[in-house]
Amino acid sequence: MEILVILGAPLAGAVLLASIGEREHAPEINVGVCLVTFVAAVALTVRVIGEGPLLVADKLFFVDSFNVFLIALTAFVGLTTSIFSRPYMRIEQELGHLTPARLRLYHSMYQLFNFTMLLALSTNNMGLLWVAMEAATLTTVLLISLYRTPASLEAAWKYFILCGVGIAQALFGTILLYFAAEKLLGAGGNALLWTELNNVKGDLEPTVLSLAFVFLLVGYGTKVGLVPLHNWLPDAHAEGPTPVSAVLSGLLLNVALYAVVRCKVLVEGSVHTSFARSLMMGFGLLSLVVASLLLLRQKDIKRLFAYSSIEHMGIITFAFGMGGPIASFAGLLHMTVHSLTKSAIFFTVGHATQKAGTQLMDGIRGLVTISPLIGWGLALGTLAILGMPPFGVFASEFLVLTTAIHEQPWATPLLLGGLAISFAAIFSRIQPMVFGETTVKRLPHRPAMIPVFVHLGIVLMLGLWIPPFLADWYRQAARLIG
Amino acid sequence: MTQIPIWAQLINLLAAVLLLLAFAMLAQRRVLTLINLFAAQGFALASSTAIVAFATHQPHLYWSVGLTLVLKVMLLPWLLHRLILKLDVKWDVEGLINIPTTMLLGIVLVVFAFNLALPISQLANTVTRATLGIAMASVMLAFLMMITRRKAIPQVIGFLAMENGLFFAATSATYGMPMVVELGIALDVLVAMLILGVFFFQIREQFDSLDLQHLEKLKE
Amino acid sequence: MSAAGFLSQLLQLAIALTLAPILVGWVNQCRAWLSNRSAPPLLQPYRMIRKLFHKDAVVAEHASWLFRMTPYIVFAAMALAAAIVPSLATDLPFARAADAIALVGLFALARVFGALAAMDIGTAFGSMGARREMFVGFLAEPALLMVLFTASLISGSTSLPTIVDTLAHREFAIYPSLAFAGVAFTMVSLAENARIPIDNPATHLELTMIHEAMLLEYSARHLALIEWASALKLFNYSCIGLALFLPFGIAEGSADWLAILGATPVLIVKLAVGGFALALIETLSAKLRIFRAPEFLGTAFLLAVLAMLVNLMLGS
Amino acid sequence: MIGALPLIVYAIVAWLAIGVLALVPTGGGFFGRSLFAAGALVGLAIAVMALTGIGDVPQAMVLPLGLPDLPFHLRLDALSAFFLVLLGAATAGISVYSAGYFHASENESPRLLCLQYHVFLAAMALVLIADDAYMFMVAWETMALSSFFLVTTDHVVPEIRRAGFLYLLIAHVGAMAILLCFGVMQGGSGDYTFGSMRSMVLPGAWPSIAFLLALAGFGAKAGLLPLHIWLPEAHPAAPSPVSALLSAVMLKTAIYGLLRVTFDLLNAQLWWWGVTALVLGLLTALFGVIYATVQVDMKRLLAYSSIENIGIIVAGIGLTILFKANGKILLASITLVATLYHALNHAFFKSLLFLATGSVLHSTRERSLGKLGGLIHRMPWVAWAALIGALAIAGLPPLNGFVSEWLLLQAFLFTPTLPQSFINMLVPLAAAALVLVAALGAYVMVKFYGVVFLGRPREAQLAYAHDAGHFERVALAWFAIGCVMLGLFPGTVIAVIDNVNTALIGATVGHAGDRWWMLAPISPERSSYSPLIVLVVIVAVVALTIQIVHRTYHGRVRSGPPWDCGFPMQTPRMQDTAEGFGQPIRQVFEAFFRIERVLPSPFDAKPQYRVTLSDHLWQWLYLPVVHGVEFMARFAGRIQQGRISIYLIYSFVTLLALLMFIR
Repeated sequence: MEILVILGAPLAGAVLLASIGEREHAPEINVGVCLVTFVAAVALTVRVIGEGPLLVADKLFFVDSFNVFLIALTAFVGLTTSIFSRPYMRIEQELGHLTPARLRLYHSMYQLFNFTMLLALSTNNMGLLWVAMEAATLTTVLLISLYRTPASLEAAWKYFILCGVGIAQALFGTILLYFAAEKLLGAGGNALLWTELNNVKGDLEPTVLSLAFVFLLVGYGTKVGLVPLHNWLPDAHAEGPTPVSAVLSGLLLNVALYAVVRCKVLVEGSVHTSFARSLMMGFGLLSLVVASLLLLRQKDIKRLFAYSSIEHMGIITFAFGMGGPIASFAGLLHMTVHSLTKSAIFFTVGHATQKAGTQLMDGIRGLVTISPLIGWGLALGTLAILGMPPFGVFASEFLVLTTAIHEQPWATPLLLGGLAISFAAIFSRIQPMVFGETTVKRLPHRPAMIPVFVHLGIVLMLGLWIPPFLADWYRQAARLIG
Repeated sequence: MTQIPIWAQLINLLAAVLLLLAFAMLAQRRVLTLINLFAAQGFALASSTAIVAFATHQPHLYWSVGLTLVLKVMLLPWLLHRLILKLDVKWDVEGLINIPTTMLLGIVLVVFAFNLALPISQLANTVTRATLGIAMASVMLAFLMMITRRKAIPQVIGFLAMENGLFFAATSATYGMPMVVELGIALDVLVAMLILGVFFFQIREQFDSLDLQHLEKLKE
Repeated sequence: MSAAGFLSQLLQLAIALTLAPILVGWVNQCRAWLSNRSAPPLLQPYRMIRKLFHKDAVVAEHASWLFRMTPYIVFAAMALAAAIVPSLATDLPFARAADAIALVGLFALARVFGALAAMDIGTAFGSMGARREMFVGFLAEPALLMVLFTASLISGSTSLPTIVDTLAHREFAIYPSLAFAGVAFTMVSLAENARIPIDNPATHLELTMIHEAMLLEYSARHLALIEWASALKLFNYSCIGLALFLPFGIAEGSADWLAILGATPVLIVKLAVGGFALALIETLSAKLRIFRAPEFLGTAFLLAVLAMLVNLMLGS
Repeated sequence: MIGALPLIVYAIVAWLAIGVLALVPTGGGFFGRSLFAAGALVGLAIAVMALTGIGDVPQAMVLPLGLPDLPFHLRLDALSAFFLVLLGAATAGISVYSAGYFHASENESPRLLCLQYHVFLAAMALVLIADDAYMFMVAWETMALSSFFLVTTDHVVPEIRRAGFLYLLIAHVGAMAILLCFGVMQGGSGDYTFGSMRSMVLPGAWPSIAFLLALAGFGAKAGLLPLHIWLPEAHPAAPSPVSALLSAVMLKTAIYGLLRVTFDLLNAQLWWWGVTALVLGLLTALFGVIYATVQVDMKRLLAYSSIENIGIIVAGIGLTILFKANGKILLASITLVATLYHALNHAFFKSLLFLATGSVLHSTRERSLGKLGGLIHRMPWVAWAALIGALAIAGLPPLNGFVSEWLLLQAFLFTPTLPQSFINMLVPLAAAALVLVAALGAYVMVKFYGVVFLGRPREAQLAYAHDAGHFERVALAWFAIGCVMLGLFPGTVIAVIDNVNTALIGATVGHAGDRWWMLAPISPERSSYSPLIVLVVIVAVVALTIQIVHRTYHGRVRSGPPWDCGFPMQTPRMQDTAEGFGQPIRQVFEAFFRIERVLPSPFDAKPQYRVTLSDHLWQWLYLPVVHGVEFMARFAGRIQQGRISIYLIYSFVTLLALLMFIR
């Protein structure tokens, strides 16, 4: 059972690393566990390619075209991040930012975090989804406050309270969902199973469902980082260790958005108005525009890219909100490429900040002179995330924009303005960091740039050629999302 | 209107108590009393869950009752008490907005929540459907409480009170969620509390205070 | 291209080359008369050219080949223009090589080479002259083209022979637009040929000279060629003006020898009248400051555009 | 028989391969040089293949790349082929030049540059053969990106980085406008191939929206007012061969795009589109040329001159639309020929001039016109080539610049046959503006050539200037000969361009291409121009005159100091500077500039006079936008002020608002 391995490996790894995580070879174990998870995810992927959607363990787990690629993606980015974090955390330790005990906490929590995300993605139970999301919040709170600096504590506290409150709303939404479903499916376990809900979604009570959707959207939307619920996000990204920023941006936001979309499918099936769509489009646009404006005011590089994540989540939410085969396809593609690109960027940013000794962008200059790999990695990653072809982000933005002008012409000026402003904001800051006179120094450890270029390579490939099976999944999922 | 069974009336009574307690918490200035009120709210919650379990013959809800009792009535208040003693923070709770205004806002929220829940309650096939509005109201009141509190501990108590409201919705309005979900939720709450406990110490260590004013550095 | 046509072409060219210095002499004579001076002989320009050809050339040390080649190029351009402008006959072989627009281009070519050569020496006056010449040129050129456009709108063609055919050999008609165009053309011609009120060919006062400043470094045969080219330019402009506004008497076709021979005296008479008019204008007006030139030429440009608009409005 | 299109695709792949090969680490410059030379050969091959294929029926291809339902479609029709010829011919020369140029520049890594350079070339070629929106946009943005890297080759200089940023920003915004234009044209069908767009009939105002989006998007790339602002910054910042590529080829891809959208993808044109483009184009041209006259940096001067030429081309497109929309097919085709001809010419003479400035820059390390002079003696090759380029760009017969301007003026003269009477009034003014632009263009070139190459050296170290190397000479000669040939044989060139007419307008210019030695678009009676005769006669007269003069009289020449009205103590600094030469124009067109003057007082020990000219549009358009966005950003920043209660209020209010919303 691949699912068992996928979920068991990180859980076991968490326990193992909790006991021995401060040892010399703990990073390698961390990588190893992630590798096992990834291999299992690949096996699962192969199986889903061959056999179609899976329902296992008394319908508790469900793998269809929508989440299989997210599972694979999560396992993959989890793996690459663990590879990246090996030298990164070692340097952090040598710089005296971390004690061995903290490192142990880090490794253990990293695995646990992976576990919660994979659980959230693979479960069929909307209640369990919520549990996993909350657990993901809790593990990341510990990861964000890893440095125990005032700023990191502040960030973790805000993260905890805001996401805690947010996710509580999601629980209320889930309860309402159950409240509506129980009438049709009876009390007990079935009434929260997504597959069952999906079967009867046409008969679910629309008023309850729309109410539930509001709570779910506010709840999970907080985790997605939708404006104005986003306030925790930049702090958390900026103050936690960089590998955590990478997985937060690259994975957790996706998982939360996944939850929103699952809910949206049910609500759409029940409520036959465009209300869910309008809400998502509104939130998406607001996120895009506000995030792009805030991008202009950033001084810290990790905050900068945190806002960029908000912006991209806005685009994806807008795309799903717009709906239709092309826009949903684009949204799914954008989820994939954003997660790969953004994590790659955080990898390079991590190395760059270590070299420069500061996260302030004014302190990082001319990377390409001293370390061409990091410099070019950052430059290419930035260009990719800004939607420059031939990277995959462009492909999805292309589809979103071209669909939007026809479907929602009113939204295009906002989209255009948001994208243009964020382009100007990000690029004007990254350019002198990558090029020009240098300020950074050399460090003893070689940076782990392979993950970066592997990610960017995949993103590049997705811009030029999407494997047929992936395209099939996207299509099926897009049909599902509507 | 048909006569509803006595157990349902009991639950409605407990719901009213819950709402009352929520108001009391909103108005309370002292931390220790706040904790006690929270414990009382937990007890009301546990009682109502027990009644539902008894009346609808759902044995798994007893687990829930037990968890609530252990966690929310005993463990958490105890932990919070210890925490306050250890951290020596028995100060009065300073609100951002004064109490009468808060109460007024609370009333408005309750009206709003009732209005919102009313059409939905009509659809339910549970007898205790009216409690949904109360649950929603107490969630919102807890939210309001979190907003108005300036210190860390009352804010967390607000968070827990919100959880209470949610639980109440889950058990009373829907006769309990599936077991696995309930367990997971309980686990999460527990872990959350542990983490928060650790957090309080860290925050105090760093800032010499649990005043949230220190946590306003990260902007834009 | 028939042999006869080719011969008439050569004939026209030869007449132009011969008449051009005489025209300059005639204008100078008229000017002298009008200002009560005793006049130089009619053939004075010829004497001058001959004298210059016999002198030793002095070329500045850092002059490049461009400086030496320019007199020849300018002269060639003007000669070609003289071959193209229908002064005696319309259907000449070279006329097809350049229509009105190309003719303006040809003048521009000469101007640019002149300016470049002036800059080549690297003296203060040289570059000043070049700058001013180009300055006047950029204002005059559009005005000239507008005038030509007006005429070509009437005839539906930019080919000068066709224009002449239309205007001269068809039924007589009054073209109000041509009146505007005529005034504009006169003004442009004054500017282009370095005449008062834009420039004064007789002065070497450094602050006022334009055309002469460009020629300061030329001597002997180079200067002779340039002077001759200038005379040709005046001749060409006169002939264009005559072709546009007094097109009568120009021979139709190129094979008719008699007609061409008959057209020559007509041309001379017309040139004499035109030259006198030029001298009259020059005597009656005062030299403008260089920065008044845009106003003057702007007026010309405006008139030309007006002519075109009038033509469009009235259809004639 | 394998068609031209696959061969061209192979050639593009070859370019990419050359770029990748450049990354192979080797010592010595030979490798780099041969790579650039190989790139030149590929360019030449593309030009030849496109030229042979220009008259064929359109060929199409589908690559197994791209989006799942949208593989990369390629198509070669006459329009693509024409621009490929332009691209190939210009690239061939520029690549040869690069082989010499980049060898000599030592400070940068030429390997990376070689990669970027060839990716840039490949992207431009792909833009020209793309047949679906996605492929087009990918190639388009890749082109922008690779050229951005080329522009910022010398990235240590902050101004160059700033220029690059501005360039990429405007390019990106423009690209999004183009993207939206495609979005409009796909009409909700979800089919992004150009084939589908061709057959799509858009309802209501959509075609106009598409056209305006295209005009904005391609205009941003071409440097059309008011989006020209990047151009004078980016072109001087780049290394000279890259400036040449940008100006000569990349700007033309924008023209290509505009033509493709307007005439091919949109199936009907409205006359007011034409008026818009015409007015915009002429304003741009006037703006560009006026600014060019006052520049003091030779590459900036050329950049502004590019703006001018692009303006002329766009005006030509506007006129074509006007004719086509009114059903004057023949006139439309003449105008289009003029437009395309001018694009081709511009590619040649602007490459030539940029490359010449590159050689000057290389040998003198000086870009400022005020510090050059007299280079005709030290750099005869470059001076010769530049003279031809300058005369050509100044629009003088018998060179190529004149041909296209002549044709365009002819087209203007035919306008009065249009039904919209106010246009009949407008067009004479437009023609006048065009002539004014052409005349000012000559002014600019006299300034450029005169100050750089003629006169006496203004700085002492210019005495050490050396002439261009072999590769550079070959390139300069290639373009110079091109300028002459394009000028001398307009009939032949038009016969080639006419294929595009058939494809886009559906008519040919008829007899214009009949006589290879003469140009007569409608009939010789109506208008005619024969550059060959002009040249032959001029050369003959010159030769004859020299012969006669030397035969008849003695040819003694003495050399002496310049006379200059007898003024003593002539120094090179007494020549006109670049500012001085532009001063009359500055005075006449004062309203066009934002002028800051610093005048010395009579008592200054070291008097200084300084004039700074800048663009009004910065003040009027760009800064307000920037300030507006900054204001909004400040406002947005205030939302996020750090207090957790406030954040909770946001969540709460959001929740309540949504709950009210669904009630």
